[in-house]
Amino acid sequence: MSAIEASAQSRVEHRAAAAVHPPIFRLAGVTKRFGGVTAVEAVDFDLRRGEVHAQVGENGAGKSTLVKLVGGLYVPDEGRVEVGGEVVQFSSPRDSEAAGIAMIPQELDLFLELSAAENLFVGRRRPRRPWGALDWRQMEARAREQLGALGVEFDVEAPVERLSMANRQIMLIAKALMGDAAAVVMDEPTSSLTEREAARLFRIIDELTARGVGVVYISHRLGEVFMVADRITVLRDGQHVRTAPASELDSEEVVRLMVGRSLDELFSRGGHEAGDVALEVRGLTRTGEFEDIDLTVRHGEVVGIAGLIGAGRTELAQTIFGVRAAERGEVLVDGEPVELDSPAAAMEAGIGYVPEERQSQGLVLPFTIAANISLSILGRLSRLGFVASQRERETADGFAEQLAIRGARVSEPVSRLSGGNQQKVVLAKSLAGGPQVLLLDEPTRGVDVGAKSEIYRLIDRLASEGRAIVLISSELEEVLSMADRVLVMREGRVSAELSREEATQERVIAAATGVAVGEDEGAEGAAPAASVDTER
Amino acid sequence: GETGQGPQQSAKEGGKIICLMPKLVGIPYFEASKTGAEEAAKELKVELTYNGPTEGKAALQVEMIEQLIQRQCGAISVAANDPDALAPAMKKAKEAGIATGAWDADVKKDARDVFVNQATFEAVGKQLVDIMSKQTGEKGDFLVVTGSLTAPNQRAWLEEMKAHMADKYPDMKVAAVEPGEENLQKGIDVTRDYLKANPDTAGVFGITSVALPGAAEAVEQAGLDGKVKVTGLTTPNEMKDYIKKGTVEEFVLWNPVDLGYLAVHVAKAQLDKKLPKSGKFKAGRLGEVEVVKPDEVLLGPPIVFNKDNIGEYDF
Amino acid sequence: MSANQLRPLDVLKGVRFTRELVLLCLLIVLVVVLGQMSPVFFTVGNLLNTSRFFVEVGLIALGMTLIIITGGIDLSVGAAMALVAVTVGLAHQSGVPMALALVLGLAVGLAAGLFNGLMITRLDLHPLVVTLGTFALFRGIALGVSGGGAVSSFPQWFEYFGQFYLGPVPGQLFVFIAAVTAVWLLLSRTPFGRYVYAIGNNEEAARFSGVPVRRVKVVLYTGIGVLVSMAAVIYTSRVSTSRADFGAGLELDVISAVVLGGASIYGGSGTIAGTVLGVVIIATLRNGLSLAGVETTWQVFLLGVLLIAAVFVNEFFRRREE
Amino acid sequence: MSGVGALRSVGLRTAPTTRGLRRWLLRPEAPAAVFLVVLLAAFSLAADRFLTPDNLESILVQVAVLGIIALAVNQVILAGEIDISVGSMLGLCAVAVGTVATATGGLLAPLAAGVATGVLAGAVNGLLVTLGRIPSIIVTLGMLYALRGVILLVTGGTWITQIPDETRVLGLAKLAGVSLPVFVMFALFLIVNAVSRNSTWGRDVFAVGGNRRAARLAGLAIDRTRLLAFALVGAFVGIAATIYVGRAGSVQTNAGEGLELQVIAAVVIGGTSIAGGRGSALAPVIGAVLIGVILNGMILVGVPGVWQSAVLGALILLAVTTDALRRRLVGGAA
Ligand SMILES: Nc1ncnc2c1ncn2[C@@H]1O[C@H](COP(=O)(O)OP(=O)(O)OP(=O)(O)O)[C@@H](O)[C@H]1O
Ligand SMILES: Nc1ncnc2c1ncn2[C@@H]1O[C@H](COP(=O)(O)OP(=O)(O)OP(=O)(O)O)[C@@H](O)[C@H]1O
Ligand SMILES: [Mg+2]
Ligand SMILES: [Mg+2]
Repeated sequence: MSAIEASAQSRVEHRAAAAVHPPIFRLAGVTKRFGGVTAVEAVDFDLRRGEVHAQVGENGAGKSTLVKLVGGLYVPDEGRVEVGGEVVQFSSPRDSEAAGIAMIPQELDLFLELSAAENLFVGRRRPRRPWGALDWRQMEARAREQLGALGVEFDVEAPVERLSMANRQIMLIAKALMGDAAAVVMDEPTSSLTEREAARLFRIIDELTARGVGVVYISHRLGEVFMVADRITVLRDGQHVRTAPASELDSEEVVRLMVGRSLDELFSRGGHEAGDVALEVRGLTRTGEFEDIDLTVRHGEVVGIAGLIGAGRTELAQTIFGVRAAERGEVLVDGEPVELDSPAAAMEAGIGYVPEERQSQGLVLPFTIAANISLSILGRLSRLGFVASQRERETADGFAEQLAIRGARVSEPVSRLSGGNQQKVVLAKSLAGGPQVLLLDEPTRGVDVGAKSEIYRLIDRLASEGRAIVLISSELEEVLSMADRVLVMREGRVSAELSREEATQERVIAAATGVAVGEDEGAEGAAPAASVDTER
Repeated sequence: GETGQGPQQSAKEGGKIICLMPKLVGIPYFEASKTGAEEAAKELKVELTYNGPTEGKAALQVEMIEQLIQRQCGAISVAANDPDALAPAMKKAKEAGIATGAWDADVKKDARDVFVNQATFEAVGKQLVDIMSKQTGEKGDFLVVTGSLTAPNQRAWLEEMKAHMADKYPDMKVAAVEPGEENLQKGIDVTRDYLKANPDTAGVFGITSVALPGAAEAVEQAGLDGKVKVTGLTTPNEMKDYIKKGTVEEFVLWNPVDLGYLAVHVAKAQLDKKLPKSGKFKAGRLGEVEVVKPDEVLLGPPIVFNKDNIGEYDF
Repeated sequence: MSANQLRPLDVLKGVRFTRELVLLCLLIVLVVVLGQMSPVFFTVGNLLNTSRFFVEVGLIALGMTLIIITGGIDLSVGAAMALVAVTVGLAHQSGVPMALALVLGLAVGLAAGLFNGLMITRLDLHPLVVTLGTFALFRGIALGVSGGGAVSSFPQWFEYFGQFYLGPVPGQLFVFIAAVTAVWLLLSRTPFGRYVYAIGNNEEAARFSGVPVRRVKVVLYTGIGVLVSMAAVIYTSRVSTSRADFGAGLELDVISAVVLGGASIYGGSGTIAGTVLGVVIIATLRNGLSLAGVETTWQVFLLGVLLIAAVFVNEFFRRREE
Repeated sequence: MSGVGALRSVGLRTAPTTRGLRRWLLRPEAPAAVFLVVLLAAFSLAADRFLTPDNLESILVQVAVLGIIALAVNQVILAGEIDISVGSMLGLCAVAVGTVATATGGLLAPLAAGVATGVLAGAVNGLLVTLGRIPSIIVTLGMLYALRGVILLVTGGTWITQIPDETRVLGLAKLAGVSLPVFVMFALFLIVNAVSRNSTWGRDVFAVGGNRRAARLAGLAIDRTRLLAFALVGAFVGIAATIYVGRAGSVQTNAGEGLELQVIAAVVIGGTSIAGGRGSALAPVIGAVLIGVILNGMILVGVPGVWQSAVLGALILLAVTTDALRRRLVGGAA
């Protein structure tokens, strides 16, 4: 048992008493349709004081839609929203916030040009000086304090665009926690976080619930759900399946409810025979981001890359793929050097990349699913210089079936899909070019269990077909179960290379943080947050 | 405006309408011509269309000429923004049997039957230099502020001025030509900046109706009135203040009201096939005007405006 | 009002109000109204002749549509046109054979576009910023090398480019139709066209997908340079003169037509059909109002109001649909 | 409690000594400011009459109209919109100022008339953009034509001349040795700068322009924010028109033609991103002064009239290239 789980245990107990209070808000028989699609149908949902009420369901089950109804982003087509026993009509997020409901949205919507401090205060009452001017110093101090409470520290005066995804996500969490909300809705708050930051979030949730604040928690990581949740609501295809205390459920049961059938054990990869070297990276450097990276991946091998926020994994992958210009070093595929300055050249050489930011880097949202999948291979799909739409459609249909993309036909805009299904489209796009080397950057971010295990199977299949795979993930479990070999990065350098056998949670964390963690598994007296913060 | 006549009516009477096109509408000079043209039309009982583009662009005039051909004007007379650019369109009008003419600014000779000339380039250029020479003792360096560096008539005046200086006043020299871009503020700014850099400039010529008031204003603002002489071409109303204060002693222009008036008279004579090839031509209240060449009617010598006579004019 | 009388909006139910359809209706209404106002408007001769005046704007608008779809803009087209015209004129004047002069003009237009494209992509500058600079630079060079003077003694055969008729049909209309067809195919049927839309909707994702973003942009700006050259040659021939003030204000005419045609200035959407309709509507309006004897002052005012109104109507229908 | 190790090291990646300079270089207007200094030095060397207090002041006087309008348009651009109707708007306001000035004389009445006309026109822009939901480029392009039409229809093409002297003080007079246009421009800059940094509206402008969707989620009054920006442009154009009339002494019907591109040039050369959300109130002032310095310097150096436009264009391109250079050196977004 990990340290995180231990700290969760104690939380659950002191919250048990809270369950008797009347609900903070209640959704009664709400329905929301988008054109022909019914995203949420006649669902009941409530949140009590001091409890964590988790929502689980497959991609597109309607979780985000449901919480947006209390967040003032959507108005239900049918049914009512009640807050404190009274029916309310929210017409904007502001109304909802005024009613004491704070929201951490699934998509990371920030003001990139503004500083972190300012981001926290946009749309809020800002501290002012006696003569009316804004009190920047106080804003910054309060921002630091708020972020400090979440255990992070960075330049709050610098524009948010200079922050990593993880820090941006923490910003949004901090922002939601700033007010004195009676309820906090968290839509996949940990999707960009490593376990360490996630652990801090759980501690915060603990403090919130202790004060009587209710928390709605949406996540695809069932482990987390069982750690934090008091009650769990399962949604499937927009419909309410079951709400029950967490103690009455277990993972298998939840998965069964989610997918409507029972699922085999979460997929885990067996050992594999690796072939010749497929990808070789030598001395790759971008000063300030990563330095002197050497990396070899063989055909049929899955190499996981673990590390903390800002370790430079994304930058490394993007440099290999040619999106960022390398300062020094070289990349070879099957012994042939690759031109390092264009993704087109990388793709030509047989490298594929699944970016970590699905919406901004992976997809052209107004395009159809088919047009997204074919974007990288249009040349090949063309006849006499014109795009052969028949061939394009067939290719897309093939991938849609293979990856079980659900929610829309391939001739519909990709924006109609739920997050997880969008992720599959991104995967399909990088596979379309038939890459020999595949760089996967957080490939299961925001993906439900079902889809996740499909993706794992896919990775396994691709590897057994002889492709070389680099798997960057913040989910340690994922790296450990999928990778043949694990590289750990810290501050832009490879701090450890571990074989499948050597790679344990403790060793990876130790290498990622630069701190030796006691091998003793019983050391949970120290919560993980504390254990890694002893440095410096 | 009352000049935008009902279309049905004009089409029916086709062949009798006189279409007069200024370089552009919405500036005092051509508004003054319009007054004169309307006066003549009333007198002669002909229908008049007075319309031009809102910006002085040849391309827009070409388009409008072609439309006037479609509208079956009896006579088309244009003040050309570009002598060459308008030629094909005017030839087309000629071929369509329309009486063609130019006024104020000519088109290519073979593209029109007659040109109503207010004053030759040579006469204007000489006059400007002569006025300036009197004030500066026949010597000095001069700045010329133009409207646009590409405008054919301004370029022609400039050439004539330079030629006349070289010819008669060897100590006078055009030291710089700055574009005022038909923008009052810009005219003021370039003049001021230039005078700052070249304080011994003897005088400034402003050779458009925007450039001259701009130059005068700049000289006044720089506190150089009296020291730096100013003259040029423009309509008198804008200049009354500067004449009164003495910033500008004299400047030149023909009477644009009379020019519009004459243009309509000439067009009417063309329609009636009564335009003489030489000698004199009777043009209403203007009396006899001269037909200088077989295809050119001259309004008469330009007017020199000064303290004594400026009060008599209102345009 | 009788009960079974159909309300106009009911009749239209089920019809998808695309931007192009709205514009087409607008064009038809315009033609009918203007036809009422002036009897000569509605003659084949006039309608065909009108086309002579929009071909230059139209050609450039085709290129501008693609550029605007990528989220870019080119403000230097008018200045580049002057530069090409002056090049052709001066080359001819200095004794270069006319055919070679035309090739030179084409090369200069291409180079001007290429310069814009390289500045934008290599230095990562916003197209508006770059082309604001070249807006002044290109015209300045044209003015400087020509000294402001005009060239007008072109050989007889040069007139064919802008003054040729095949029966009643002006020659440049064929050029325009050919260009429209080519650009339409390029935009709607080829990978390149797809790239253009991808860049406009999400440049980063396009880059991550291996779209050669920079190359596409360079091609687009160079391409509009070529279209500008063609327009400059046709125009120079039409008015049989070349001067450095040609094409002043052309950029706004072109952009007006393109945005009226429905291309989003924020990038991502727009069609060739829309742009062609935008070009034709503005030309028709100008022609018709002139023929009806409406003063140019009013025309300017009406053009502005129409621009706003057309987009407003379109928005109205779009929102109704949602 | 200390932060995550890796995060801390991010801070350490830049040497502490360069931090202040780096910070400053990251400011949007830094490249233009650097280029301005270079240009000032170059012109001073090339023309000995350039670097005199008198000449420098007159440059500022000359760019006052441009600078004041650019200050307001900068807010519109920051809010993610654009206004290209300012040229015609200036013409219309000048007509209003001139008409009232010749009728009543005095300064306040014409100024009020100019500002009221401007605010009205700006509000029409703003309402069409916010309520009409028409893209601002189309609204203001339409208004560029429509307002020019209105000017011609109202004036019938005649100039307004003989503006009384008391109306012209805003263009001509000096206060404590400083010309009023300069004074007004800097006063307005200080106000806009303070508002931009220290008021809710000022900050909302950045948020609305930076990320419209997030602004909506944060419950910002997006429409009101933009409407105010458009109205501000009107008000500033009204003030600028009064200065314009004061300096010119009469009102031409084509006053302000082509100004819109100059204004946008001033804003973007100064360093405000045309895409919105990124920039500062100082940017338009620096941009306007840069343009003024180029125009003035060229004449003092003696660049022939026909080559001035080419030199202006080349220098503008050089100025924006400085920004590209900065990005190479210290990073930051385009
Ligand atoms: N704005 C929208 N327009 C059209 N359809 C939508 C829209 N938002 C959501 N949907 C559809 O509603 C359904 C529910 O989507 P929702 O985002 O609520 O799923 P989710 O459970 O949050 O999924 P995920 O776990 O992938 O985030 C999906 O089928 C989705 O395609
Ligand atoms: N000067 C800086 N100021 C602030 N942040 C910086 C700076 N330089 C780099 N960073 C941040 O550090 C991060 C580098 O790490 P990167 O995002 O590649 O890490 P990663 O291991 O992929 O982590 P993640 O899991 O967040 O993707 C960058 O994303 C960037 O936001
Ligand atoms: Mg969701
Ligand atoms: Mg990453």
